[in-house]
Amino acid sequence: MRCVVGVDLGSTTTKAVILDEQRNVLGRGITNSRSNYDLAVDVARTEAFVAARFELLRRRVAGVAGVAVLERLFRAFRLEQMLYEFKRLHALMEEECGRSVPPERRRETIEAVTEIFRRIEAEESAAFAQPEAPRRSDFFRDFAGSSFTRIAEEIAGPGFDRLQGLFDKCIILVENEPLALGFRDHIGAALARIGRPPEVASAVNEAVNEEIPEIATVGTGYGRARLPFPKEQIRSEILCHGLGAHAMFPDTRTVLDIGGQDTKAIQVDAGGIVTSFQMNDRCAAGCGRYLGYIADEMNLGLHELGPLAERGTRPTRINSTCTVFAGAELRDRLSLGEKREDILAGLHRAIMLRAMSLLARSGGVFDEFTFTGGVARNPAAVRALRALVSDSYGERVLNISPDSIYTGALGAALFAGKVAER
Amino acid sequence: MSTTKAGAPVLTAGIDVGSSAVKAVVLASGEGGEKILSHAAVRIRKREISVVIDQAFETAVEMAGANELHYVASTGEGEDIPYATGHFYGMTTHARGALFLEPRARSVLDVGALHARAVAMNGRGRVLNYKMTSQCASGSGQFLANIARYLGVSQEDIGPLSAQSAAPEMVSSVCAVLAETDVINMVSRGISTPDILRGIHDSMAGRFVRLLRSLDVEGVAFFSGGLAGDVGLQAAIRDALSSEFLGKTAPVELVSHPLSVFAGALGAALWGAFRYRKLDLGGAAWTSKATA
Amino acid sequence: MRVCDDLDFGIAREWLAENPGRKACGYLPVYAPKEVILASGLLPVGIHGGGDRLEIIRGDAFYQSYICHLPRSVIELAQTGRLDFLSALLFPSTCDVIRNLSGMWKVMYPDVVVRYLDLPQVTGTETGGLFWEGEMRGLLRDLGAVSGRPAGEDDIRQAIRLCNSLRSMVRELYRVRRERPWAVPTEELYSLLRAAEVVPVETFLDKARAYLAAAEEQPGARKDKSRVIVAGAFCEQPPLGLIKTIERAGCYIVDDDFLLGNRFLMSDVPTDGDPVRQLTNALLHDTVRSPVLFEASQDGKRRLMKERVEAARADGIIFAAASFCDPALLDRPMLRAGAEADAIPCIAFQFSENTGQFQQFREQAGTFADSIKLWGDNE
Amino acid sequence: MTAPLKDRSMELQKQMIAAHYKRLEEAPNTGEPVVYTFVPGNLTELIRSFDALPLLPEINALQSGMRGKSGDYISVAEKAGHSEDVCTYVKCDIGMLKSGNISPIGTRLPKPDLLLLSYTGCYTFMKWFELLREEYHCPTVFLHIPYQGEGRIAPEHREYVVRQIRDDLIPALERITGRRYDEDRLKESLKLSASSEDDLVAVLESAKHRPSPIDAYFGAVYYVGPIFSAFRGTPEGSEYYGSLREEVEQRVALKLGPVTPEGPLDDQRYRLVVEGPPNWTSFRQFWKMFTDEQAVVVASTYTKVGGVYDDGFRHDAADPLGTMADYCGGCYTNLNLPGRIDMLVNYIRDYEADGFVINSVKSCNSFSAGQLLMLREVEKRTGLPGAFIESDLVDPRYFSAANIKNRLESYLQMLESRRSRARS
Ligand SMILES: Nc1ncnc2c1ncn2[C@@H]1O[C@H](COP(=O)(O)OP(=O)(O)O)[C@@H](O)[C@H]1O
Ligand SMILES: Nc1ncnc2c1ncn2[C@@H]1O[C@H](COP(=O)(O)OP(=O)(O)O)[C@@H](O)[C@H]1O
Ligand code: SF4
Ligand code: SF4
Ligand code: SF4
Repeated sequence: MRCVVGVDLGSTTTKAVILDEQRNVLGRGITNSRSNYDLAVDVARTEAFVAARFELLRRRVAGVAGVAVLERLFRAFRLEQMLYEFKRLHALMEEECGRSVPPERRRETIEAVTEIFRRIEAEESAAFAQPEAPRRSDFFRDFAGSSFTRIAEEIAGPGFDRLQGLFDKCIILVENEPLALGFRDHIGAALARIGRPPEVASAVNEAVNEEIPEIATVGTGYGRARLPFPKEQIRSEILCHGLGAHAMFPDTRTVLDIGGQDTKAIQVDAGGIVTSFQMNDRCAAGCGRYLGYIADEMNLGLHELGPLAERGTRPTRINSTCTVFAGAELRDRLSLGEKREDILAGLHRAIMLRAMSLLARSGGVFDEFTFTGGVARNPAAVRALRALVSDSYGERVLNISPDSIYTGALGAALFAGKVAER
Repeated sequence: MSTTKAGAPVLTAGIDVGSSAVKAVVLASGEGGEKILSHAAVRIRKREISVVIDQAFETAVEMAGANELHYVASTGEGEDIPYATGHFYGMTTHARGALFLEPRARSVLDVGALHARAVAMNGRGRVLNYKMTSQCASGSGQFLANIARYLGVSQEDIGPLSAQSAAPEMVSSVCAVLAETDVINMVSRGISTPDILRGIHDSMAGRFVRLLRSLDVEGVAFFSGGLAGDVGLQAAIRDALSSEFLGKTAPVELVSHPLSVFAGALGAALWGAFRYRKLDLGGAAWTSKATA
Repeated sequence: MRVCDDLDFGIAREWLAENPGRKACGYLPVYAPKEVILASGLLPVGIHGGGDRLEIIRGDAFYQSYICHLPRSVIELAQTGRLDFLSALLFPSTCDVIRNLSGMWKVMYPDVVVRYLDLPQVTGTETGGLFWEGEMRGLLRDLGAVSGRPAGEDDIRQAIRLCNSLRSMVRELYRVRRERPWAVPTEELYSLLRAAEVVPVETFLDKARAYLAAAEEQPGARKDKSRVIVAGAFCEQPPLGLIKTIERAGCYIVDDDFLLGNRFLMSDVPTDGDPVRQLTNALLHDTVRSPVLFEASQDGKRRLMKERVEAARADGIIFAAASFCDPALLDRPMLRAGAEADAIPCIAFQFSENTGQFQQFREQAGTFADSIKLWGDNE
Repeated sequence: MTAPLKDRSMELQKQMIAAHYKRLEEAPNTGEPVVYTFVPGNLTELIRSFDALPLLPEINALQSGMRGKSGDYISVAEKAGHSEDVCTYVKCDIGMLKSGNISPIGTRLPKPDLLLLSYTGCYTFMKWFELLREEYHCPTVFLHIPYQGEGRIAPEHREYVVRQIRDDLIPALERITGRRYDEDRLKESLKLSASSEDDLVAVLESAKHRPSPIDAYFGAVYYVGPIFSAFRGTPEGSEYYGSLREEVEQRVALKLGPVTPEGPLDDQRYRLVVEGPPNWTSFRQFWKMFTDEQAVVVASTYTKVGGVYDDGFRHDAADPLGTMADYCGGCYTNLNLPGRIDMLVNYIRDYEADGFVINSVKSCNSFSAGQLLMLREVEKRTGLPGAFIESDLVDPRYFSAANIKNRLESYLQMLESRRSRARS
């Protein structure tokens, strides 16, 4: 199976998409961006290939074995991967204890660390036994952090800050190590964990051995200039978002992408070719980071912010443009007794108002309209956008895909397809 | 109702309501000059502001052991404090407080949680000119606090850590929020915490020096506000002052004081005493519940 | 609701509904000859931006971030259909932004009669007079065509009379505020004058008389505040919140540039003789000195603020210009240098019509008032 | 073969400019009167007919920008109370003045004997000279050029300008120079102007060839230098344009592209039209972004701010005052917005451009206010997408190379993908 790959090196997340010979999506991978761009790309790509092999597996055996067993295998695979990462993190933390924890505290710290990881492992295994997988972040950094912090709080008391510090230091080390996270690395253990059901075991062997040559790769995104690719394998993220959105929703004419650090409004023609675009940058107000900052201010997870804001009935008018000032305004208003939901709704509306300006500058909102980027996962943002668009432009079909964060990478992969055809 | 006996010191309080903390000072002014009786600062965090104001005020009054005050002066966001006698605005009070803490000062650099401003004044504390940052938080105290939180460094440690830096790492992003990404990258590139902090201090210092320079000040500049106690930032500003404009502009000496963060509250208390005498108000403006 | 918050121009629309067949003619800041509009039988409507209540969604599509706020809110008003009751729109030569907006209007709203109006920059009676008289007659012709009732001399005289009463009422309001600012807070005065831009002149005169009578009856109490002139906001208007902020921070506003067009001509225009010529003469020789007109006298800019401070018995000046407003901002250093040479205290800041946060302004205006209060008589 | 020829016009221009600055420096000694005036609507022939020397503050500002001096000057002006928001040409000029008034090439600049404010298409001019008058306390003549609000120069407006020149300006020039108005001399000069204008138009229109022998924006700002500043209607000016035309015609014959700082650009992938002034502080870097992508500019509006000649207007010696009035009224900055849109649309069609780029500068309301509508309209009328770039004239703080490069690159890739689809 010859494939092509698109990589989108974003400011906050790095995404990879693999397409098969028919240009259908074979696999997607995502990780958080980090200073070691090559590593971020590797991780995203590895993830995408894992997904691709599972997809091949599904194509091969779903009919005979059923999807449930495949799903189970996949969860087992994830668990193995994760335990491996936790193990590595654990080892690093012990080493770090030896270096930076004062000798008189060292023993108790190491014990606490060991206990935390023991509990994490137990929790994860218990979760695996549940029929439903818990919903959580895609990133090891995030879910490891939340488990670790929670347990550390439970057991450590006054030693909590030290543990937290250790974690902060070591999570960065783990993230910047080339870890073995590939299909071949963990599929064996995963298969063993689910008891090697015969209907998949041999297919797994074949899947492990199947060659998936990567015949072309195209990179895009904020960090694309730092990718080790020749110039003809780099495409502007604008073009990739346009083409990616077109591939997902062929009737799309307008695309709004709100990522972590920039916002783009793009118009495409019937062939997915960009006809006009506008973008903003250098200021967090109006980007995903704005909402991230607000979530931090309120000690909420990003995924909790939207649902809470959705409960607001009368969005507050936010006066500050700057993210930091908006954070302060939020605090002021809360202390004045304004409703949290309404303020949050107002903040979501504020970010969307800025997007509306950008859309207007790029030419307006045409049918169909597609919203992509990480912020499209936020339901309150979507709601505010929908309301503003219909107020100013009338009814428009608004497309949102659960995979919208991969739009840029998908576009890049399609360009890779074109490169491959030459 | 009691009145001041002739010759008895005038007791005044200054309350400075900021965006992150409330500061209060109680002051006695008499024949022999002015004396700070007490000072208290309370962080607002996410609490109701009036509660924090009362707490800061009551703590300072209690520490001073004052039963009555002749003038309660508010400053900062404290315009609506019900028991205040009068209000003075931030730059007026910082200038006055600065002059008290450092009589040679002819300008003030005030850096708080969300704002930074430079004020030029004369030898009697009159504001002659000023310049403040716009509604963009790049380089503000809050920005630094956010980064410190990310780095797991406590407020008190920022300065000393920054002072250890050997090779400061410049932050490239101007935005206070997006600079976090830079910092994340630095951490993972293995840049040491001191070097990161000093890099941020340097970029802030550049802004502050531009503010000061735009007023054409010379001589002693007093550093007030919550960030004035940050020795790393002090060093960065001093370096920026001495290197950047060498030969082109007059030398400026930056001076800080342990009570820098109280400069506004102190200035308010001083002005309160001045107005009390000038307007010949007489009587007490505030009496403690215990006495009343 | 205050009239200046009515983004839909309800009163003008009502007037049009009550007067079938009549039309409305808008004008942008600063100055357009209202006499010509009235004489042509049109309802003059001042378009002074969208203030702080209008959310800008499409307006930003037309302007970069480094252009002042006024034109984008005007476009927002138009794009949301709020200006569709205007049959003609006049664009005075206030600055290049408004000048270019006239061309944009031609492209976007071809059904509206759009006129760009030069100002009397050359005041020689021969050259400038001929030119300006020609402009005025051209405008009479064009607006006559819009209304279908070209103005005769008597119509013009009648309109001059009406505008004279308008102007003298504005002068009276300013006089009373100058004398008893505690009785006529600028917040109220401004709202009243803002209404004058969108309601028929007679309606305004009635309101203003009532207001003055009420102010007379309830004189309010004088407070220990500084008297200031707020200069520089002649085109884009500050949000009402800013005016309030200045007044609450210890200042009485005793003179200003807000809605400057309503007193662009400083005295009554004579109603005898050829009315067009009279209007021309007034424009050449009786206009208020402002950033939009070339200052002919060498040190006129240097003296201007001192003269205004003396006339208003002000303690100091607040230069409040709209962000990115070239005319105001380029004038400021000259005016300020003049004022400072005369030891008049000054401060300067920039705003935009939709500014929602006033903390910074309060600090600045308050510190300014403090310094006048604390030092006024000692230094 | 072409190299020596190219060098000749460049060399000539360098010499002319250096000589002019030298002469200005000497003016206080030689007693030659100095008249400050602006590029749009400059009356060089008239000024020179009084043996006075024109000095153009905008040219000083842009030269200071190119030579890396503007940043400091701007901060001097801002310290003196100028806002960050206003035109940086003005601030650069004021800053230069306050820093000793040394010209960009290092000579001393003389004080003006007259400020000739030809108020053509820019409001800021008025403020600029009010500001300079504060420093120099010298006579100022205000020449009011009515804007082409209706898209044409009305006969009464022309008459108004003629009257001002005749009744106000000429007497003022007579007063300050002590010379009488010499119409014959003026006419001679106007004849030379017309011939240089012919040459310039031929040079600019050579861009209709493929490959284009010139870059009609980055290259052409040099070509218009003499005619925009002090040399229209002078023998040196004529000589310069004669030899420039010769060089360009040679390149056409040899089918060569322009020579850019990065070398010859013979292989041209994109033909672009540009609206708006260039950025001067990073001029070369900006140009390189175009040449790196093999993009050549075939027509620009900026090269018309000192006069629009490709519509056939030439200075006409037969009617000296009238022709000057027409010239002033016709400068690009005095055109209304629909007129500017027409011009761009025509350029795109006549020069067979693949696309167009608007460089919007923060400084200039005259240019920038309305450019976003121009973008939409031109896109609509030509069916071609346009690119919108933001920078500034001489404020180095407003040139974000990464940003501009990103936009330009994305834009050209977009043109490319349209093209490859059209092919397939
Ligand atoms: N589950 C989620 N819920 C809400 N918002 C999210 C979620 N996941 C990501 N985001 C938002 O998306 C942003 C990142 O978007 P992304 O398109 O990946 O950016 P980039 O391509 O710049 O890295 C984050 O800043 C965050 O605000
Ligand atoms: N020791 C310290 N070192 C560094 N920053 C400090 C220190 N103490 C307080 N701060 C910072 O100072 C700011 C508060 O300063 P302050 O002048 O009180 O501001 P405001 O008046 O706006 O509340 C906060 O951002 C806080 O994080
Ligand atoms: S305004 Fe706020 S969000 Fe925007 S750049 Fe400044 S600090 Fe960042
Ligand atoms: S606010 Fe200033 S720049 Fe804006 S339109 Fe009015 S006069 Fe022009
Ligand atoms: S505003 Fe524009 S035309 Fe006017 S001086 Fe500045 S750059 Fe030149």
